[in-house]
Amino acid sequence: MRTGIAAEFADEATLLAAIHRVRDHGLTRLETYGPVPSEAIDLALGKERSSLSVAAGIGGLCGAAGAYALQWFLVAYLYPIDLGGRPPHMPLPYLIITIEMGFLFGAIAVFVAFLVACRLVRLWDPINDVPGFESATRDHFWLAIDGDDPALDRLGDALDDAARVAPFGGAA
Amino acid sequence: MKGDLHSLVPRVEVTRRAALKLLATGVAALETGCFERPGDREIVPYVQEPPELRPGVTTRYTGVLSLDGFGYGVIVDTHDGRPTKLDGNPAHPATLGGSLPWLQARILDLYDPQRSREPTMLGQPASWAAIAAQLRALPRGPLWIVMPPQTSPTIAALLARIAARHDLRVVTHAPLARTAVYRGHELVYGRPLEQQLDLARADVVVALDADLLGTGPMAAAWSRAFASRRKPEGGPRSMNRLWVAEPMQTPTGTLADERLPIAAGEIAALATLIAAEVGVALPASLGQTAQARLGERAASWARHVAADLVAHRGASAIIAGDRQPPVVHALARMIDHALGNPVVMTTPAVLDPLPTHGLDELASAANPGAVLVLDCDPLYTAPHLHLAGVLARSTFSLHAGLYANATTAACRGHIPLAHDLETWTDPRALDGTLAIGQPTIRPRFEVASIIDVLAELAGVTLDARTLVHDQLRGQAALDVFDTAWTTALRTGVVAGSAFRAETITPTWRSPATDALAALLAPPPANTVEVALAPSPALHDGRFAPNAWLQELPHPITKQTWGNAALMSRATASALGVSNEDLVRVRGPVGEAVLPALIVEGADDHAVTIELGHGQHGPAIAAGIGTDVYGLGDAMILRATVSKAGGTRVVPRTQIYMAEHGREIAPLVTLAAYQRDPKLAAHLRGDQASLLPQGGDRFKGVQWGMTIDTSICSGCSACMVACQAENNVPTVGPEDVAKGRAMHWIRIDRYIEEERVVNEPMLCQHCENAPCEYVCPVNATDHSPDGLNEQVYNRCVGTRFCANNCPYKVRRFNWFAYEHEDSRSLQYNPDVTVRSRGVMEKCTYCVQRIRGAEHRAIVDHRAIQPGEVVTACQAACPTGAIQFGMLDEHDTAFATMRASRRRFEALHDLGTRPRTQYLVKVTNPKEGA
Amino acid sequence: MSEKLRDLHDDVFGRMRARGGRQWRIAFGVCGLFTLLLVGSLSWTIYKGIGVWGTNMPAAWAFAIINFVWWIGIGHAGTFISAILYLLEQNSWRNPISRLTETMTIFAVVQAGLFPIFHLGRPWFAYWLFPYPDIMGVWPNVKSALPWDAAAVSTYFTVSVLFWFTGLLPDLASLRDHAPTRRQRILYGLLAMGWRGDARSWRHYKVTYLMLASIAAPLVISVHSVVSSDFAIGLTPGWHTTLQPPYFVAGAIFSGFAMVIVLAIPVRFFYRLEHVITDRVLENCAKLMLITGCIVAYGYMMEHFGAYYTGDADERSLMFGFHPTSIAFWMMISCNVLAPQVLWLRRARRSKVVLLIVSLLVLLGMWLERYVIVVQGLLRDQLPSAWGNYMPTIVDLGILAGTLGFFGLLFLAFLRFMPFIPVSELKEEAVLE
Amino acid sequence: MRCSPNPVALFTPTASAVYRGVVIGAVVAVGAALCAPMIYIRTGYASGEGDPVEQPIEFDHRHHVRDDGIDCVYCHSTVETEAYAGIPSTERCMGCHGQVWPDSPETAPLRASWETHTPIRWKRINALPDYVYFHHGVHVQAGVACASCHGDVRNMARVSKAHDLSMKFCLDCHRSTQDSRAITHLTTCTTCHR
Repeated sequence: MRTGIAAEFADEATLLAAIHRVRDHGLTRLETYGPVPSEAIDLALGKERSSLSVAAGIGGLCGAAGAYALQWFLVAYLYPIDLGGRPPHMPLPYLIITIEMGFLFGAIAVFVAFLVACRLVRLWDPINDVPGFESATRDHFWLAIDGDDPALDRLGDALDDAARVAPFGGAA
Repeated sequence: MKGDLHSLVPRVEVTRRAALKLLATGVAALETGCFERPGDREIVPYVQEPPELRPGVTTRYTGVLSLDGFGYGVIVDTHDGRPTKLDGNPAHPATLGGSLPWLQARILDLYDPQRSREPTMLGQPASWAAIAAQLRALPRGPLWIVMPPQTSPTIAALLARIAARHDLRVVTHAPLARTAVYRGHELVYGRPLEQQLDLARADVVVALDADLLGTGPMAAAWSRAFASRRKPEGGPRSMNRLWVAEPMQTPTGTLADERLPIAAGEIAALATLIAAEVGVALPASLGQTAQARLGERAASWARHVAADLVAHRGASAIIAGDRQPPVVHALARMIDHALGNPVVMTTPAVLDPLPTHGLDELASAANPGAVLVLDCDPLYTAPHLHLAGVLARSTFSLHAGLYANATTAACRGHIPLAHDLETWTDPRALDGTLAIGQPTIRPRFEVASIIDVLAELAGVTLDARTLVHDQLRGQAALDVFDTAWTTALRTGVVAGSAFRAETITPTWRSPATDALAALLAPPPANTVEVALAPSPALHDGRFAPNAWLQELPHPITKQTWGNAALMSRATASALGVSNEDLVRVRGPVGEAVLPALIVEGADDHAVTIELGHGQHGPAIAAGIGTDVYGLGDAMILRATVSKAGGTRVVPRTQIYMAEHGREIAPLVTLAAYQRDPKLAAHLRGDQASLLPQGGDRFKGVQWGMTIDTSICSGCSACMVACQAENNVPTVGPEDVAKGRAMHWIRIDRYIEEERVVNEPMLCQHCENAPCEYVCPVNATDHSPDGLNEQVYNRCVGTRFCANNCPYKVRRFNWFAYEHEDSRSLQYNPDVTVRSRGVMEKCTYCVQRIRGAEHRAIVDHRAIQPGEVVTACQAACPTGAIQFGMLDEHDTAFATMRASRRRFEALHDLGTRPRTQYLVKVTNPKEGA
Repeated sequence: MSEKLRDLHDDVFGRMRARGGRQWRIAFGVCGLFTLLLVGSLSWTIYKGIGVWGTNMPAAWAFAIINFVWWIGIGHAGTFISAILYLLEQNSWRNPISRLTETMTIFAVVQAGLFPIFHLGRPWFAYWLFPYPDIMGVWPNVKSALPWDAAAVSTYFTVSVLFWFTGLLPDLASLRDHAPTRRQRILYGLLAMGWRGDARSWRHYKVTYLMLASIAAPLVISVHSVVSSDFAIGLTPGWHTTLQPPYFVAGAIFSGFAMVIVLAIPVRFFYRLEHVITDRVLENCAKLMLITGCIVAYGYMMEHFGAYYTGDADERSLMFGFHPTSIAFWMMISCNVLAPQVLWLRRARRSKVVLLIVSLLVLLGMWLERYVIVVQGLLRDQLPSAWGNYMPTIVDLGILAGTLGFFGLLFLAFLRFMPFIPVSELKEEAVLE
Repeated sequence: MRCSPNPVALFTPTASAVYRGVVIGAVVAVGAALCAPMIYIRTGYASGEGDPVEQPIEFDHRHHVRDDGIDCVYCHSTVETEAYAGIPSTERCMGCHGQVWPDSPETAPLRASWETHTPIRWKRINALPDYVYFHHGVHVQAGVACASCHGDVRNMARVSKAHDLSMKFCLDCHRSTQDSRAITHLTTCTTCHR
């Protein structure tokens, strides 16, 4: 079970400072929590931009290709019914549903990927047990240091100007 | 074919009916692709297989229908013992294979749940046996029989035998009887005679207030003969000329080359003038009075007619309408005589052409004794005589009718009358030809035919079949006669039974002069002419219970479910009324209030109202339209018409009758067509298209239809035929008014000024059909033989196809219209009965096409030209509708398809319709 | 800074939490009644057949399709605001109303979605429009515009819901952590699916939101273009024109903004949110309404010019003749073309009363536009013999009123139980300032 | 030091797991609900394939066809020419059974039918919906064997449905007679639907 130390900060600035100190001390397994997204924090944590857009792209392409193939298979191959002399395989009308399905599957793909990547559909996390953690969705910022961080013992005073420091997930 | 069907109990019908029911209730489960489980249905085979009946195979019998005594030979299609469809019998002189709306619709009466179902006596259920006993036991003494004109020799014989037992007084009563014709002929020939027209020989036809192609005992046959002379492509004499003078436009009027709107009361004057012009020896004074009475237009019209007649001596025909007074008919014959036309006069087919007893006699009879009213409704058709009184005074009174009507209530007894297809009859056609009517189904309840009733009165114990058989047999030896009898039944006519022509010439006598002088006297001031007319659908009202006929759009006004005061635009504005405003008509006897309807081409001095509406029952006829029998006891009345205030909806299937600048129904004169035969070229042929055209899309047999608008009179027989063949429902006045009529074929009528075109409009079976590609579920698509297919069981009812059909021939089942009562017995088992929520439309009678294909496969042969005949084509009396294979040769269809008059409706849309039309060509007289 | 966030959080959540009280309950009750009317009318239709509507031949489509197009159109402004304005970085005036309008979109599409199904002659076979493996071996016809509709509308609906739900997550999380009662917190917790606001999630969130926005943006354009092809692929005069798609899209956004204003003004009044949904927000909506209105006017012009220029007899008589629908046409012109012109005046754009009136007129006008488009062409088709008239029945009106009620019902419920102002987005803005 | 669990913690780890299960389960369930009917309709249970139905007379095709070698057409007399194959009339049965088994209990109902002139009400095994028009004659003429739709009736004690007779079943056969899937007179709608 995941364990670690959680520290609450009044605002983003103090959090950023703390992150820098903690990282100077060689700690790497960090995660922050806050009411708003912040590129500064990502920068401090040294994280790259998310690559979920790929999911959208793949999903979209698969959806579109599948839709066109299905239309051709059903309408032009399986039962090529004569409708007012229109040729069985008629790309122009096929394209409309193709495009729509591209959008649909792109959207669904990126959303599912989002749920997975964020490890959502998960109501409880050890850190939820930290008293006062709710402030993370209101106004405060939290820094969580993973319990199995090899450099945990070198933490020292890094978290001194935290509003509060608490361990989570059983023993620390 | 064997005649007597009584041994054949249609057992398979059980499963058929169950099947139809099952479908009619639209079992969704079936359609979603669920299955019927084994054992859900039964198979009920015969105990003994009837010799001539095979399950699911159409068997045809000959039959005869009677109307006002005259016989109309028909072919009866039966499915598993159920008659489902009627068509004219090509061998019978009155139809020559053609149909009239009522003829097609009679099949529905057979299964009509409104029919009276049991004999009653004094309001109590009785049995035919009991009533028959009473008839046999009638005391000798006065016996009145009121019935329509009869032509049957069997009936004649029976009447003779009755006369021997009783003080018999036969009152021949029919509002539309042709008595005036016989009286007229009596005036000039000395005795009542019938004229036998041969329109095929006439170069000039003059119709004086006569709808000879629309109504009357020979309408179908005459239409065919007339149409045979309307072929612009033929030689110089291939196209006759039709002059029509009439107060209201009729089907005949729509085909007129020269038409004169004129009050029916003025026709006498017109005829007089024509007669004078062609040299009939009349007192000069008459000519002047006529001249004086007619307007300038009418007078000059008459002179043109006369000139044309003289120019075609010996090759013309003058026909006066049945409702015209006798002397006009006398004049017509004198004109014929003066022109040396080959007039064929015969003895009339009706038993007493000049009724010896009138209804009024009966009405005033102090103690009438026994009164029998057979197959008519005098209380409704002659209200001014108040016959209820005399019926009450009678010692015995019986009404025999298909339905319980106004007269039934006034009589003590009532016996359901047998439908023509339920009994044996032997009526004559107008030309005297005998036809033997055989029953094609066992009556579903206790009925008696007129012959049965008369037989009881005559004390004869033989059944109708024996009576008819023996009557025809006469003294002939049985073995000899048998073949004759069988032939008569198989062909539907008794060979050589037509009357011989009399050699007799007309002479003008003084009574005629007096009658004419009286007619030419000026009409009473401040009155307007109200001309009563037969309803093209309901005749004199006897067909009012028939939903098909009630919902049949009027050929001219397109009105359904009711009648109206038909008047010209000028008359209407003079009265200060417009369409659907109520007007009050005060006739010499009674008055009536009904909606006004403006008709282009009506005369400004006459209001026309059709008879047969406003009955008190049965169910669907009740309260539909307005009864005008009470206005007076003549067909042409002087009356006062005034605005009544208020309106009544007139359900019409077509409201806009102008072309609005679109080239939809072209019309040219013969001269113009001969000058420029290519004048339709721009209305047919290919259009530029982005879609691949032709290719190998259409392989093998290709179907198509061509309709000649030159000879379509708009009679609408095709509409009813289609309804009968394809299980097309009726929807009732409210839905018709909403625009929900279901007819698969309709007759579009375009009229601007004098130019009228009847354009039958049905599915055009476009090769590039706009309806097909918009259907999301492939419920309508195209077959390799060029049919636009409609798959009811696949249809979800988006109605996109209807929106996208520029011809607007698609029909939608807004409600569950299908019958579940006895009318479902009439359903054609080869056509799906559509349930609620699906689209339907003309299929080119695909069931007949596929049926023919199957027969061809079974016989290992190809389909023959003319093998497939659509219902509308079969019904069309003029042969305006022709259907066939595009690669046919030397058939009527091929000839029409090859015509240079051929055009495609809405050609510019590039739909490439398979149904195509021929431009209407008229043959007006130069300078007229 | 954290004070700023705290104040924003407490202030906005506090006001949203403010119970609607009696007004809310009354409004909800009224909408409930109309919803029952909808249920009743539709049940009656299913029971008797669509003959109970005014539709006929030639007007085989009428109220149902009109309402469908009208509701879909209204459904456009939502995604337009939340997606297109998001991509154009108009957050300053987009954020305050984005949630309201997305919700409006979803509920409007729900109303629209009813019609294509219930207008069928046999609604129970509606699923035949989708390619499922049946045992008949027959498939939908994708050359017809109706399967395009089915695809476009369902796609638009799904994407809108995903977009909307993604945006909701952080606010649902806030409610989970700060709602007053434990029951509410558990319920919101279930909806929040465990959102914790960790940096990783925020990173993915930003990209996902951007992706959904950039997918939704073209959909806004595509959906009504596809809907317009229901008419554009037809032969019917007045339908058969390439003008339809842009003309329809403009009209849709036009009516959409009208509905946004109609909803935003009372909301900000009853919830005292004038400082969040500021006058500037409304004014910008008004401006967009004015612009799209002008595009629509241009559409009318081109429609008539086209009829004149092509010289097609049917088109001409349709555009320039007098018809049963001509009154509707001139009402439409005055509502859609004349009325919005007052918005050139700043004072008009600033006056809530004027905005409300103009917006209501526009909504009416856009309904009339669809009426004219759908019915007029059908009543005056190529064959004069088939010309007819159309009169809606009480059931038609019941269904239209019913959908309005059902829409209101859903919207009121949303106001009551959901964060209808995207607080987290406001916070983000605040931080950036 | 031990960390005391948050007193106000909303969810426990178990709750979280259950929740996830429910969400995923719901998605799966919806999918299953959509597929179920499509699978069901393809089962013999739905079509009633192979379940013999009790008939008013214990008629055994094996004796008549296999043992006595009577040709199908002898009883189903119109099968080669007409739409309906034709179910033999009581008269036809009596033709033989007047002499053969004249008083066996099996043929008692037959005699009853003959004497009382009331038809035998057989149960229909192979039924098509009413909007489907099937013509036996053309199929026989085209060389389609009875068995290809009705199965091996000659070896059936009680007749049972051999195929589901779905539209797909018909189409497969109609297509097999032509080399392409193109629409022909055999695969266009009005071939069967009118």
